[in-house]
Amino acid sequence: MNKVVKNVEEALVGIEDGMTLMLGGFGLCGIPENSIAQLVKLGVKELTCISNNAGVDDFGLGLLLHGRQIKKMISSYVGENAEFERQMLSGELIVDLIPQGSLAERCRAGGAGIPAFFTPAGYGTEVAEGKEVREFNGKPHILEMALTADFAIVKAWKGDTEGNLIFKATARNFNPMMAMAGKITIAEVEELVPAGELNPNDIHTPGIFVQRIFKGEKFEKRIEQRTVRIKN
Amino acid sequence: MNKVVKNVEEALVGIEDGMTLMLGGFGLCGIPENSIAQLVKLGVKELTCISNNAGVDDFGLGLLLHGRQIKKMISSYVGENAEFERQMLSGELIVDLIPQGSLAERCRAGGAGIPAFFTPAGYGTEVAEGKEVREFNGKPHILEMALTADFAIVKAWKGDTEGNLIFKATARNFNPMMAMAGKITIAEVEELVPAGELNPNDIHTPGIFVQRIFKGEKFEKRIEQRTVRIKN
Amino acid sequence: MALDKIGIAKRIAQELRDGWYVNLGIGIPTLVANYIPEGIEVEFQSENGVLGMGPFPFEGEEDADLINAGKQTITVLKGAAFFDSAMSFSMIRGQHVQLTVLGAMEVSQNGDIANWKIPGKMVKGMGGAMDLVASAENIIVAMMHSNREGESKILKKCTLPLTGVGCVKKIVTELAVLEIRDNKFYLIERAPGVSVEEIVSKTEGDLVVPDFVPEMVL
Amino acid sequence: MALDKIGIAKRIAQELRDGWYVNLGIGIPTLVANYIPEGIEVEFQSENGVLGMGPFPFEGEEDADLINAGKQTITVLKGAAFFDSAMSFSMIRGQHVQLTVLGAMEVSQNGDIANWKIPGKMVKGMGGAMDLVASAENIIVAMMHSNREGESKILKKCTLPLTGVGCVKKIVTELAVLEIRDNKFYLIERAPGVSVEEIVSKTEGDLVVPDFVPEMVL
Repeated sequence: MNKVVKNVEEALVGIEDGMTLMLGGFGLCGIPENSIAQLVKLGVKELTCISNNAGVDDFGLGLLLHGRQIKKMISSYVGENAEFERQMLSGELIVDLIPQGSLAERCRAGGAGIPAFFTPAGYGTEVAEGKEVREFNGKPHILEMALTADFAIVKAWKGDTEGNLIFKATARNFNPMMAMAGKITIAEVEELVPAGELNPNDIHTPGIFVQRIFKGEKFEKRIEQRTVRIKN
Repeated sequence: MNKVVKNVEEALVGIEDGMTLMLGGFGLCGIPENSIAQLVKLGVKELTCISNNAGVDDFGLGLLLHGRQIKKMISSYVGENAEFERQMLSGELIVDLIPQGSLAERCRAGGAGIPAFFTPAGYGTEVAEGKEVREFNGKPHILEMALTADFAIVKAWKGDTEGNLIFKATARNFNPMMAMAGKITIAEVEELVPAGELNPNDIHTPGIFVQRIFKGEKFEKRIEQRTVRIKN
Repeated sequence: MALDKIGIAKRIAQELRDGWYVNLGIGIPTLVANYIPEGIEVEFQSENGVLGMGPFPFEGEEDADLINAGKQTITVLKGAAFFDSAMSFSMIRGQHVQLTVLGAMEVSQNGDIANWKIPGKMVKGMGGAMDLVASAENIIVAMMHSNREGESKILKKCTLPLTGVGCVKKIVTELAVLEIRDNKFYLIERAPGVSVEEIVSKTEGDLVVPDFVPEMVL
Repeated sequence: MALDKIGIAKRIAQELRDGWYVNLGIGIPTLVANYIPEGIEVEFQSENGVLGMGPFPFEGEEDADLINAGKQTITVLKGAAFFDSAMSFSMIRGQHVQLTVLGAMEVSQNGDIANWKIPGKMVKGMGGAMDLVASAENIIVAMMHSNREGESKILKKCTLPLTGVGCVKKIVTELAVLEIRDNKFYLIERAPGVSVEEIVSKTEGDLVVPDFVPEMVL
């Protein structure tokens, strides 16, 4: 089952104005850089983007914000992006802020056929407004709904022609759950290998969740906060 | 954080009559054999056992059934065990049969702090009796509750002193979710290695879920259905 | 002549489409893997945690840690993946599996299926069947038209405890291919040499029979 | 004298116990990792998907794929594990993490905490904070007693949008260690050289002051 597409152009065919996209990554770590660049090029607009962060001003989803391609962001943390804050406070951008754990679980639920689940996160806060509250074991929980997307775009370290994916270190983050929740899931990978080269025990995202896979042309992998020790 | 205990005797300290245990495995594949043998030896009774299967007559949980140590089984499939069927049909054994996917998800939920979730599995059947029904996207779902246990006993291929676990092939099955859902989780492993020898990218169950780990003395690994091709 | 198990499996195999992920139940469904049509690629998912199941191992190469949902020793093909049971049923519940083939004791004309329990007699448990039938958009049931006593298992209403409601759309038996629509069975094909009359007589549920009923081509 | 950030971190580090898994928030909480008491072992969880976080990398050894929840480059210790965000919050929500240390803009005497939003001014988002405070049994808040305008942040009632309700049990500020019980703040320790009067004057919420208030030993 060969899911390989030639390049990012071919990978993103079918993405249209007004669609809902999930994009993996935490901060700038593990984001599908090549696909984001292509989304800028395509100029698709009125997007709803589900992604933990909104990138920074000049990288990641910040690039799409800059071009006003995003109508609505569903995220947990957007603190590193001045343009984002400006668009949000001015009302140009609709923002749905979700606790990080609920965001991860709602994506997983969307992929796993669980339409809704109870979580304690957000009880008694703005996040709980309009949501059902129920006590379990004496503790109040709120009902959260699954999230899905027209396209999920993820970034993996290694992938094979069957769509199996392996992520590296903390670049895994939201990618596996989003891969599950896309009607069509696109994976851009650093290394693309023939089926059989990845150990079946080590696969993080089984290929069944991935419809298209391609080797990204280049990965800049920007670091947001370079913190180091000095060698004595 | 050294979680290593000397042997199975030390590993199972604290398991008492009337407790709820989760035991990993699918059929006889990936079951904690050494711990089951020790449970027989300890003679603890009135147990509630959560395990996908009930073993066969003379291996796996069948050994505990034989000694009437189990009061209640929570399983999805018990078809390979005559003694089980006898005890159940005679009413000596309480049996709660649960769809396999719901069983897996309920264990995960128990470990993940999700007290309840909706699933379509079992709607309109005996399994749905007494459970809340709600429609999502035009399809009826039932509300299922999380499962937890006093002790979860799992079997892994490799483990390290921090409790990190790697399972082999389909011996993974229920083990990772049960490891999450035990108040105390005990892992018996085939190979026990120092921290640092397992690749952090390849861990299936992070050590945070495991309180005690030991190298099993011997693994018989019985095969339930030996099916082979003949070489020409 | 009525089909044997292999015949049923062969007919079901014709329903496979290129690129599909398929879950095969225990028994006749398992045999379907042996008759994949030329030129298409499908991948088999087993709910105990494997994608990319291959044939049985050669003698002496069995691995106790590598089995299918029927607890049979198996092998895997290149590009396989292992995963836990929660992930496995995420695939199933999340409708990532394009086709589910499973056996049944009874099917009714509204698409209900019963295959896990005979009260007071036999209780094996539902295993993954309830998750599969509640989730799959595309279910084919492989079954015998009648039980050992000659009573039809293709019914107006199931008599046994249900596994799922209104979920079955297609049935392949030793006699016929049936589809379920509008609360009726539709006769689509008959086994080679089997008469429409025989099928009608062995079907308790309401059966719509077109003027011409083609024979299966196996 | 009031503590600096390092002093607050050092005092919080005294609360660590051998064998604990600990989640440290951004800012002062991150510093706690530098002052683990002798003879105990704790392991740090970062909600973006790592257990067994180590110190910052040496210059030139940074890996863009290895960061903490504050997006800082990190290293891992032997025995570390990586996992996805759903697994990470399973650890948090499932109460497998024994201690959570995080910052706050306001805390109220019933244990409410606000740290994610100033309406109309600043909206960074809650990140993982709502999951952490709703789940953790053991939360320590590291914060300044007052804001830049000199207004107390230790309040009868929070004025900002809440992050969680009734969840904070202990607070360490530059002036004091406070505990929350029965809808009141209890003064447990004061920073070296800081007077009880100063703490009382800077605490807007109801504060219970015992006859003797020991100084912190750092």
